[in-house]
Amino acid sequence: MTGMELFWAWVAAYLTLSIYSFLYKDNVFYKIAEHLVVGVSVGYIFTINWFQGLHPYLFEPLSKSGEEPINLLRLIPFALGLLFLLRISRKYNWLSRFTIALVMGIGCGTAIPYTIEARLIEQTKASMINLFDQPSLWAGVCSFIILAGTIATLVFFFFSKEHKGVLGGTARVGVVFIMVGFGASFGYTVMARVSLLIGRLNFLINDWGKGTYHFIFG
Amino acid sequence: MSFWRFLLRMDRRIVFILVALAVIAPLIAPLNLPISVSKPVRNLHRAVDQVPAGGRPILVSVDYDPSTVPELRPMTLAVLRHCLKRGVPVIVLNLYPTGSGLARDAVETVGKEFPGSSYGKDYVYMGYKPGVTLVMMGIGEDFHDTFPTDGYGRQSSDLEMLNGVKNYDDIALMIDFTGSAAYEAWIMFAHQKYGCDVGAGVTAVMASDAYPYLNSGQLVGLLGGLSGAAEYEQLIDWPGNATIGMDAQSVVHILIIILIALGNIAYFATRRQGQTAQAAGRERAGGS
Amino acid sequence: MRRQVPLLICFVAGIVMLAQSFIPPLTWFYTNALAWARIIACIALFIGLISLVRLHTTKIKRKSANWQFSMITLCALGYMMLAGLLTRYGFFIWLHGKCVSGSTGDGFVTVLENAFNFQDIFLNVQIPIQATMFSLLAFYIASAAFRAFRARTLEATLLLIAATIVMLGRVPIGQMIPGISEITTWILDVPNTAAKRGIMIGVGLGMTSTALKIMLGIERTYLGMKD
Amino acid sequence: MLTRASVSFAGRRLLHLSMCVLAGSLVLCCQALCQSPPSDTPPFPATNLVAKDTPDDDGGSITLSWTLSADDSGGKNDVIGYEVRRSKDPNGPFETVKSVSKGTSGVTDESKVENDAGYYYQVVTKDVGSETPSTVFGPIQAGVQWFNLGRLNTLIVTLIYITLLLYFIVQAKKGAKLFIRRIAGLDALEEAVGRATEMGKPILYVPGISTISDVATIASLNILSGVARTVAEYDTRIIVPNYDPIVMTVAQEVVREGFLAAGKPEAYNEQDVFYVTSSQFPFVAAVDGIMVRERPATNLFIGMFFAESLILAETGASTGAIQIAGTDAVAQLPFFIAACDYTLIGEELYAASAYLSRAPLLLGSLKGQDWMKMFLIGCILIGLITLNAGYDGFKSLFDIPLTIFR
Repeated sequence: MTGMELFWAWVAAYLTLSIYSFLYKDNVFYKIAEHLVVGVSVGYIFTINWFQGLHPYLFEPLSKSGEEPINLLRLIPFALGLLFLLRISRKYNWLSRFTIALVMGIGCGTAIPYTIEARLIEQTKASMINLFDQPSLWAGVCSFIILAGTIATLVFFFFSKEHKGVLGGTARVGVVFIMVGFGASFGYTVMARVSLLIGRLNFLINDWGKGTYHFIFG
Repeated sequence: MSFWRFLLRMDRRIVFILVALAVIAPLIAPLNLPISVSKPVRNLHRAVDQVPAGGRPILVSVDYDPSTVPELRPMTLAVLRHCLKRGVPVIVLNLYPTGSGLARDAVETVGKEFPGSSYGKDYVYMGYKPGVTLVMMGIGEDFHDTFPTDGYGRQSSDLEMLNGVKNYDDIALMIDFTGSAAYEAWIMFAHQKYGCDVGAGVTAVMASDAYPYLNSGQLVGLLGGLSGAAEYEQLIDWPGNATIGMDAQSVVHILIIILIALGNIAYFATRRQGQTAQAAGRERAGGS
Repeated sequence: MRRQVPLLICFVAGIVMLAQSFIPPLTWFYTNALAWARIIACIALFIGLISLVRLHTTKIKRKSANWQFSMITLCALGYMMLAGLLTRYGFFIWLHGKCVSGSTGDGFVTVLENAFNFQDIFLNVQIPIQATMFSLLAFYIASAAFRAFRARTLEATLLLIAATIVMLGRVPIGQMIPGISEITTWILDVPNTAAKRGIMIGVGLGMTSTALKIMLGIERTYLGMKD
Repeated sequence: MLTRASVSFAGRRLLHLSMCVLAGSLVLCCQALCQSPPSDTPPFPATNLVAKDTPDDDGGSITLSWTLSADDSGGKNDVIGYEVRRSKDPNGPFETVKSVSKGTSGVTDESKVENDAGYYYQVVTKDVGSETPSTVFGPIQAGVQWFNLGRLNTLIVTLIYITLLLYFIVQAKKGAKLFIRRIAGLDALEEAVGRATEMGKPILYVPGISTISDVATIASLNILSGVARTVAEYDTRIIVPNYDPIVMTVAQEVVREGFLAAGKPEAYNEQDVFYVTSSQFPFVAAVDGIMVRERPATNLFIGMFFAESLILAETGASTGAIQIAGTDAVAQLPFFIAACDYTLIGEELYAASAYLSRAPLLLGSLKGQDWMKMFLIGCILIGLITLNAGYDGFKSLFDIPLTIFR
């Protein structure tokens, strides 16, 4: 470990401990780390935006480089971007709506077929199972439970009818499935989260602690 | 205030301290909780165990990068320890540039743990060699041609344990530690082409993909993720980071379950004491 | 003009995007729309920057609570932007080194690249803080379980039982209970799949309907109500 | 012009070297070849090469498929890969357009394919020492399709859904009576705002950490509009930290309009709707800071959330705030359910706008959603019955892409 590496390991360790101090209560160390990382992250994003966004998507297509012809069409989003910047003007800020409307329209139009395919058609298809063509009777029963649970969960999301009678009963079964599913997801996630903590402790002990020890005592 | 009521109003920071202790305590004082060993791990252990001491070496390829270190480093160390403990010579190499520092680190860490064993006689580090499949094939043709020098720039011919190593015939077992599909390449070359036994250590996510090779006998054994590493450590009776990690996992999981149980007992106990549902219902473990 | 034109833009853009997924020759629009949206998002960041800087300068000017820390944010922001811009192409060299040849990318490292410690700061300030924030979840998942998993109702009881079983089934010590691994797998594969699938279909319906209402201008709160 | 290779090379199989070469990088293997060429016999060729215009695209693409060489995963098992070669002349010269690893029996050629030009293709099977070309297939032309038949089912479902939505929206416009079931989380909204007013504390609204093109974010902004109006009526302060600059702009607009609608435009403070950072955990660090310092009486986390959901909700819970969350991120719902007082689950998030405003048009679309649900459940049941009766044609209507026309 070089002196410079050691320095950065200390910075990282100091910041790591600053964040953990928040678990006790808000304090000056946490505030420093928090304000620092907000500034650093926005600065970093700004740079990424510039070199990996504006540069390849706007500056390069508009300037002559390589064999690609100049793409004047890119002036349109550029102009729309500038319209968006008019947000800061009191008089013309309504012009920024053109840009917002375009982005929203693109987003919604793209989302509709994609959502219908991925969330409606695919999931509907996945629910159609041949209950008898299963490796075992139990597997068939499980497939049926999945099917019944899917339908019951869907019924829970009926909004235009009061949940009474058969509808209410089915919706309640749906809630049972939802809760068991959520409990399972919760329990399943614990291990991954604990691993993150172990990872940070490993950093503190091995990279920082042992690194410092070896730097001083060789 | 009764114990149960204290529990219900307990400051969440007590929970935080308990979690921190549950993770740190096994690091300081390993619990070595019993771990049931699965068959693929046992098979790999047996394969290593059956290699005669001082005879043909075991070839270990360390092909992981920093992102999979938490899972793969413990198992690499466990296998290296097993070899050195038994006096089986090991050749360590590395096929991916991002892992060269990690491979060297693993060799040196374990090497220091066995002052009785010496570099060049009991273990060697051949360093990073570009070419992946090319290297695998090269070992099959002529080991010394492929690795004229070791990872520190020494002549391979000067290293005692490499004298008898010509190709895969002189290697007892090959084990690959990887977070990618590199082990498949080792199966294809070392095993299919040159008939060397191959074992692998992979991440937990990849383990399921590797099972078919196990069933077909193309892999003699398999370590999967932190738990696989912990099982191997159990078998060689050398609890290391994986056992500690799994200890920590077990302890935290059990801690949370106990907390849930206590919370519920407290909830029902205080309710029976005539607490209104309102008081119990709005409890917030939050302090400050 | 102020209301109708944006609504029209939104409708036309939506229809074109919808159509391109069924009419292959129109995919040209999609490819371009992606690039356009990206450019707009990049330019929009300037508005974010202005908002951030304004907020913190106001705090400093008014000496409102914790104003000193706002200086840290502004200094860090200014330094990173400057360092990032000044080491422009060096930055790419760095990325190349990190992505392609990993830790041994020393050959690519130039003096220019790390003249301002741009990537050192990213790697040793932002990354550790991010990782540590993320790891707070280990604590919070425990405190949330303790506080919330009370068998008050049938639903809450099911939630806590399922969570407990799966937690046990995930660790070696729990796996010693006979049958726990099988039950864990079953819960994850059967009721969990059913619930997720049902929610997914519902979400799909809600999303599509909302998207359509936006396109048709039925849902137009994003434009403001009056003008 | 369909020429199919069907040549037998049985006589050549004299040597059986148990060689197996990995499907790795062809280049590397070629290097190996240069270093020490092993003695070898050429592999069996790939057979049944067929090329066709890639369906449902805008041209510039040809799809090829072939039967693997007998030495690929069989025979000598020494194939390392295939090279796809192309020419405008059946006699060549052929140029390599694509190299694939062994075990691959099809590719799509998109390398500068001109529409309506005739191409001839050949697949060359390679092993370490030699190569064997297949018979030539061609000519084949790439063309533009005007409709993506593979998405016909998507189009039909889309049209059915749009029709249902529009029908009920029109019905609602005509004044049909529409019911909507209770959604507890939304009923609690007003109470939560009232509580903040009583305590003289602000309300925190986090519209998720996604962009404006995420429909969940839009749904969140619709809810924000209702919340902002209530907040203005109650004279409470609302804090909206943002992850995305465009979302921030819209949020500012929405909150300002809310105050305007409540007749209190002067109470709106633009600096309360602000941008923090577009980086996940730094954003969370800042919002955590706001929660413990400003101590909002009510926290609303509505929109798209990822792993940070629990960090936000637990920090909020520690300050004693009432918390209402809403997201369609299925993976995060368990954590919101555990740590918040009320949670809008999945589709409830999208129903919120209608629920809060009770605008007939929006309520109409909710009814349309319910009918679509019934339609899908019906499809599932029909599929189930037909499938279990041994007919899988109905299920195949739901294939993506739809292949029944191919």
